[in-house]
Amino acid sequence: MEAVIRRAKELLEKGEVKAVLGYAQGTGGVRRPHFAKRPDQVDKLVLDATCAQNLAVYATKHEVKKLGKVAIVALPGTQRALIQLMAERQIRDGEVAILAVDGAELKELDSAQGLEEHLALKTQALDAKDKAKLAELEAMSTEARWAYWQEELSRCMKCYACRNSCPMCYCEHCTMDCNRPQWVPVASHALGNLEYHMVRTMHLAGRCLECGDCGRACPVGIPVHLLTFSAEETIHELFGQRAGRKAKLDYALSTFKTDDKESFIR
Amino acid sequence: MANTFKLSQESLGSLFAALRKDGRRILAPVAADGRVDLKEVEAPAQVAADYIQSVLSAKEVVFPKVERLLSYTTAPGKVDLKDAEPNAVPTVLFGVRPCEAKGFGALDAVFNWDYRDKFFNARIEKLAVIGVGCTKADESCFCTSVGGGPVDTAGSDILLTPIEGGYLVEVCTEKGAAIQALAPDLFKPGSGVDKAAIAAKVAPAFDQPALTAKLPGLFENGVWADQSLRCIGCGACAFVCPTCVCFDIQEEADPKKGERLRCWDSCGFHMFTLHASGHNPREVQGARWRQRVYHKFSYYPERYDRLGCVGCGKCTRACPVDMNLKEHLIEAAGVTA
Amino acid sequence: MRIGYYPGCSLLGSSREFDESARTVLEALDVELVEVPDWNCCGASSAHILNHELSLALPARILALAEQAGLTEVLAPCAACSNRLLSAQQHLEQHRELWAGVQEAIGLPYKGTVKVVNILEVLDRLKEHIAVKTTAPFTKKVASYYGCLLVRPPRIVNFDRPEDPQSMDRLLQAVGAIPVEWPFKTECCGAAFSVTRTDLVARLSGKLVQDAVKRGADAIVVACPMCHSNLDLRRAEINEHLQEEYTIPAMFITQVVGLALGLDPKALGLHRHMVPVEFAETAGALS
Amino acid sequence: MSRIGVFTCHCGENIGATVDCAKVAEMCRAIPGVVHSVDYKYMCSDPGQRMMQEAIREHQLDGVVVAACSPRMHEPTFRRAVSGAGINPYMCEMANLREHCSWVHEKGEATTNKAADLIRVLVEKVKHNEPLHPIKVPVTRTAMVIGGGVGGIQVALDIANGGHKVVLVEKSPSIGGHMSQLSETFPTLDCSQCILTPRMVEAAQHPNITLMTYSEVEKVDGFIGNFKVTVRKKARKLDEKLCTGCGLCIQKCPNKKISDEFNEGLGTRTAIYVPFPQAVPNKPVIDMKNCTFYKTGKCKVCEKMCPTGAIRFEQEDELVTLDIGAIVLATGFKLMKTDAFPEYGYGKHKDIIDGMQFERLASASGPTSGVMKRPSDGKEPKTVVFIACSGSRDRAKGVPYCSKICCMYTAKHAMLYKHKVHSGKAYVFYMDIRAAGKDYDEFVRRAIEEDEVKYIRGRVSRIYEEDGKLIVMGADTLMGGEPVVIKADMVVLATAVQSNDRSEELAQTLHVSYDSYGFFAEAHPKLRPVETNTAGIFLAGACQAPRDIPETVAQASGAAAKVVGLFSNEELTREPIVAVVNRQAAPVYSTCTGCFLCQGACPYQAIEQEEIKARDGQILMTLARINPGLCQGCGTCVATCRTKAIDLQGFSNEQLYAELMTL
Amino acid sequence: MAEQFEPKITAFVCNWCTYAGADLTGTSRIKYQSNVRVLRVPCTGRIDYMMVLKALHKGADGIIVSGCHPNDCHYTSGNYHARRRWMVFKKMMEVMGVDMRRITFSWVSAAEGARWAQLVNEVTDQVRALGPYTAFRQVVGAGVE
Repeated sequence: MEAVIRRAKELLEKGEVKAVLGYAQGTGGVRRPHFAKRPDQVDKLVLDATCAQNLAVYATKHEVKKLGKVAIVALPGTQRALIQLMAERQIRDGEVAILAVDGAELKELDSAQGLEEHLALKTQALDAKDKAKLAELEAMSTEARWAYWQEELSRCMKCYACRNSCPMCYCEHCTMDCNRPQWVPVASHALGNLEYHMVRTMHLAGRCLECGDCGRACPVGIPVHLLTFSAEETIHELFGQRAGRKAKLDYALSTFKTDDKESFIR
Repeated sequence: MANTFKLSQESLGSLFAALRKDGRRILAPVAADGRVDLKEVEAPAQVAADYIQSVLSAKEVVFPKVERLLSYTTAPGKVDLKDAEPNAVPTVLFGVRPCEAKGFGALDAVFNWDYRDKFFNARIEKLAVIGVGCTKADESCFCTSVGGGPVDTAGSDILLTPIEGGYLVEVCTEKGAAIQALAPDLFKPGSGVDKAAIAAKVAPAFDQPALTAKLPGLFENGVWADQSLRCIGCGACAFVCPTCVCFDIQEEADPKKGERLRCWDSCGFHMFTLHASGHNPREVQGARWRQRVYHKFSYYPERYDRLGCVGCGKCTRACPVDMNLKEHLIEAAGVTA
Repeated sequence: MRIGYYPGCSLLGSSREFDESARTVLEALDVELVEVPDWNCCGASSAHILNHELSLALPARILALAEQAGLTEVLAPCAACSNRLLSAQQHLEQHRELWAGVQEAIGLPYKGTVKVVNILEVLDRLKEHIAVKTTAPFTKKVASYYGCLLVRPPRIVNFDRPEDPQSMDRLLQAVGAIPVEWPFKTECCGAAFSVTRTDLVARLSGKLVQDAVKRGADAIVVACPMCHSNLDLRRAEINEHLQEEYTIPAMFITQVVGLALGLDPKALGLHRHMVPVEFAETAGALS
Repeated sequence: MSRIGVFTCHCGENIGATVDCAKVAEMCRAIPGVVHSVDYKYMCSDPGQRMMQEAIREHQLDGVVVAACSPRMHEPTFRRAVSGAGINPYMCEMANLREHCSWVHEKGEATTNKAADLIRVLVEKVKHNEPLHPIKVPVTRTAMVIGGGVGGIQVALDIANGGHKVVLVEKSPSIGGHMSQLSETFPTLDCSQCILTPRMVEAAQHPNITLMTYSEVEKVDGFIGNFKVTVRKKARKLDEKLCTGCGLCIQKCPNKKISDEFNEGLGTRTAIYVPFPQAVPNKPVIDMKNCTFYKTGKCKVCEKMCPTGAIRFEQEDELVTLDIGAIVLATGFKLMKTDAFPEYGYGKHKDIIDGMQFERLASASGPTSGVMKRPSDGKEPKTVVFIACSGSRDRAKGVPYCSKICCMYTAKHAMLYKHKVHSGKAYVFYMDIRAAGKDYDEFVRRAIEEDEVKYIRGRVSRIYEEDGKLIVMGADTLMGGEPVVIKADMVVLATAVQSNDRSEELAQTLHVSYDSYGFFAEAHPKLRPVETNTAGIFLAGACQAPRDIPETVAQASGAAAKVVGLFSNEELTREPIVAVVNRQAAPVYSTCTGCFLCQGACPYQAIEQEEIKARDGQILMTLARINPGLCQGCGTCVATCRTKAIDLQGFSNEQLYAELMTL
Repeated sequence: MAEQFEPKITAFVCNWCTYAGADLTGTSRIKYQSNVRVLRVPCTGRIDYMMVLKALHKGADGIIVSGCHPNDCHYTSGNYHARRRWMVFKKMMEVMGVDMRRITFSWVSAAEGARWAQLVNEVTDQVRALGPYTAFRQVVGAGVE
């Protein structure tokens, strides 16, 4: 923690970055993203177990890009997001300074290659609670699963907190905003919600970093992250590929093997 | 016309029964894994015991997230157009907080401004509000800074304030009286309660009239861009807000039939004001955030002579990146133009 | 090494010496043999011709018993046995729909987890071990004779090269023997006619004996009971047919290895042969 | 509001008998946007087409749906027809009432209703059709022929005589290919080299042909009419301009014991060598693997000997990039080796040889100067067994197909042998004799009847050596499977024809498809036999499937004709069914995010980068752009694009959505 | 007696294999049930899963998605990409609780006319047995006040 603050101050003082993005104390003890633009704003930074949000979401935000080079306090999820964004050419090497934080260790990186090497040493596993929930869903009958999601999604109001909090949902013009044709209804009725979450899942299959921010962001507590998690796990099981690990684009759905194994195509 | 009574916890059950007997559904805050949602209830027992606010506001009752305006079918050579009729169910909204109760006024201001909105009115006519005053508040609350208070009666047809063994009852409107009339003997005479003593303490955070007065001068101020730097441009704040009223009109059709829907929209979305030309008057999040603040604290007073914010703090609680409205308003009030 | 052991009928009857030598040699090589409890006939020679279900059920029961005994591998020295076990196992692998029936028939759960191996595979694994332990190198010229069932059909046994296999030759070299280059490694010995048409056996196996001798072999080495009985038990008929007096012994690979390891010839059952295992320069050495 | 015409065809009875066409036409009148709907006996007939054209003019139709047979059948016909009436051909769609309805369903209401449904769907599609215009791409009028065998030479000559430039690329030091190795050719028994050599020389001297021998294609970019091909000219270690081909270097090269590829290992050559005396070009190559100098750093005898000082030890490979308009693949085949036959001793017997080795033994220019000597001891083989279908038609050998040429050349071999060794005995084991071809069966009969070759119908189960003889154990299936044992002096295996080494690799470099045996795949087995699925790349000879010389030459001329046809235009027009990345006004420019996830999904590498620059030249964004010349219109990228920034002309999102909404 | 339920089947097929195969079914005059409505696309690679969702939206009770066998794609690899897409899509749909017995993926080549007829009949019968896909139909129009 001290190391991060020290380094952040340094970077700002030396003018190497225009701002340092980290976490700060927020309303009622929650942690909020914090942009320190001046050395004196650095002291506000906090870093503890309650910090969770994936800050990479800001790396592609126009207003943030306009600031110039920003240093980002990057927890593992954020690191994976940043390398994936680089692979998808949304940010360039050196565009952001990455203060990679894993537990007590702090590492400074600024390139996709660096991230790849750094991440190669890290393992990644779903949180036990989510694993259990996925297993529980798996065990349900098709009808029960359908009922479960219909119930959950009935609360969805398409506020797009899940989409906008996702670092990989950087598209300026989301499919949801495509109206010629209007593939997915704009309205937040049952069909609109169902199709929205199906499409969101498909678009993140092979790109989901399993940070869980979408689920965390939902104001009405729909576990939408379970959808992208299961898709990502499926990709890993089927094709052995994982998002957020490679500097060079390795997208499971625009590559193939002639012997991809499936058992359902007649 | 506030005449006060007392209502025991037990009799509340009887009141619920009476209301349902009268053919009204009762919507109340209900605890749902860590959240508080508005749901239909039958008995007080189902009502969340201890809460500050429900996540969603009660506006959904009069302004649903998706609402059919009209529908049509095509037949060779002709189109058969049908106006939609709102299915307004007699409803009692129980347990909403005074701030939120007040919110209906803000909606009314828009839906009955230059045009009387059939759908809104049909629903609100059938709606009665039994508010419950706040005995506690949190960091997001700032009703007292926007002309409200934890036990304000404004907006409620009946306001209940929790007291030992029951509630202090204030019947504020005809609708309230009508409810009382359903079970008159449940309402025991009662007065001489010091509401202020019971009420949650919500210290005024900023001088709203002063803020409203200076806003026009802060239009170009950098504060908005700063505050919104962490905003991710989702619509959570607007959708949970009891007064946000923006909507989008959508057509859903195939060659044989179609319908026109009214759906919630949010000024936080980057495409909210995007023109067909590709030009966007509110190109950056700062401008969109500013719009949200100005709409509530400058344009509303200007146009409807009332505020577009009730200080409930729902937006703050719902925000995935903790955009704290109160905090931001205090900051704005503090900047020197 | 701990491995399951399925002797099958031949090794308790006509080819006891194969059983004895296998056990003795493997023991000497610190291999623990666990006989499959309550084993039954593998169905060789007749079942698969007469009754398909039976030809699956019999091996399946053996394998199921092995599974129950917690075995992962089963050695079936008899080429016919190992061939049957493998065939059935593979057929069941490809036809899961038959499992229910088979399991009902044998009254046991069948998982198909046991690996079936023949004697050459096992010895091949122990090659280094054998080389080290060899005290009396078997310095003879030998004709290694595999017969048909060890290597055929390749898609089932998929062991060694179906034509001109090599594993036994390598093994023999490991114990100091010199395999002769000959074309009849997998030629037919007339196995199935061993009892019914000895005249055919005489002709077919005769060819083998004749050629082995012609190419200067001191012994024919086999790994299959049927091959052995045809080459040993039927030698009289062979010589009769060829009007010759061929004395070249037919030995089991396990016996050769056993001798090389310096094990007691009696324990290897060498005394049981019709054609005495004697070599010119070591005449009587074994008696 | 669109003005669409629907034309329902009876196709005589084909549709009319099952579908109530009049009713369908009437139902279609009720579809919003349809202003004209009629049925007619034969829409594709002249009167039918004329009727349609008149209707288009009379009712100012802006879209047409023809409800008739499969679009795969008549779409071009009707598109031509509508453009004749002045509307864009791509404003016409076809509803498949015949193959997909009347022919497969019973007469009845359900079927008639389905017919109407099929039309409705297409009407909605047409409402969203856009006028499209064929794409024009310029053509570089230079062809490249890969492979310098008889096929490649023929293609090159035909194109060159057609007046176009040709680059002929051959990986070995000389052109000529397998045919130059052959002794005589069936069914005429004329000397192979005598007929081939003149062609080789002609190719070498032709002003329009550039030979690139000892060269290999390394990389192919671009598309039909506009390929960029990178060729590796392997270093001959020799200045070809100076070399006169006198051959002194070869005579003096001390390193003479190198197994000779041209003679299939039956002879030897030197380290600096020409593959064979008539080689074209007649310039030697230094075989670095075997050259003493490269191994020890000493020798250089050839350099000392060379009268013109042409030797260049330091010479390196050279990469040349060429602009090419069309490519013809003529890379030929290879024969399965004898070591693939365990039952015949894994190739360990010297006197079991393959067909090509026999050709060399029989060839006057071969290692034995055409005298029959068996490889092991040089003795004259008195008994020779020929085994046809060695490997071919044998799943166990991974070659289920028929190699096509073996029946004929086996007969030829047996004949040649008998002509050289009159007292000798020749046996042929065969499965079937496939001698379909002009004078082919007669040829085989001749072998059997005049030259007394013994044909035995049956397979050989084993061959082994005994007392210097090869014991061939077979069976005669025409004698009830009677075992046959032949003590032979030599056995010739007519081994299977296989795709050439590295053919898969080459296919991938050129993005042409190939079958599971590595043979290049033709675009259509019957109707487009010399084209590949990659526009501008054609096939000739045995690289596509086993072929004999006449077939190869015929196909070669066919491919050449295709190329000349292609070169007869200044520019190519291609179907505008291609994907497009949308472009919009500033500040949006496009809904493409520039993530390039689509790139991997494109089978044709058609997705390029385009930089959007501000006036000051600063790059605002990098977007995907699809090269219309490369795009074949599969639409895989369209389905991959999250923001729907890519769309496919002719099958656009709008069109498909409209179709779906109609269901 | 109650009229038997006639399922609505939507088929997405590629132009070069399955569409051509279905043409062959026609030319060979092989009969099959008429419930299916075919949508033609150039390649299975073009089949956006949104199309499948829209088919369900429009009340399809069964869906067929079919193209060239692996290695036979007219565009060399469109079907390989499609196959992966389907593998992931199928799992997603299952997690969502969609009844995947209603969506059939298959390879039908231009030479497999009979196979197309058989496929359509099998799917039609299977879906008829399953009955209308009410679960999904109920979603359409729900959630609108």
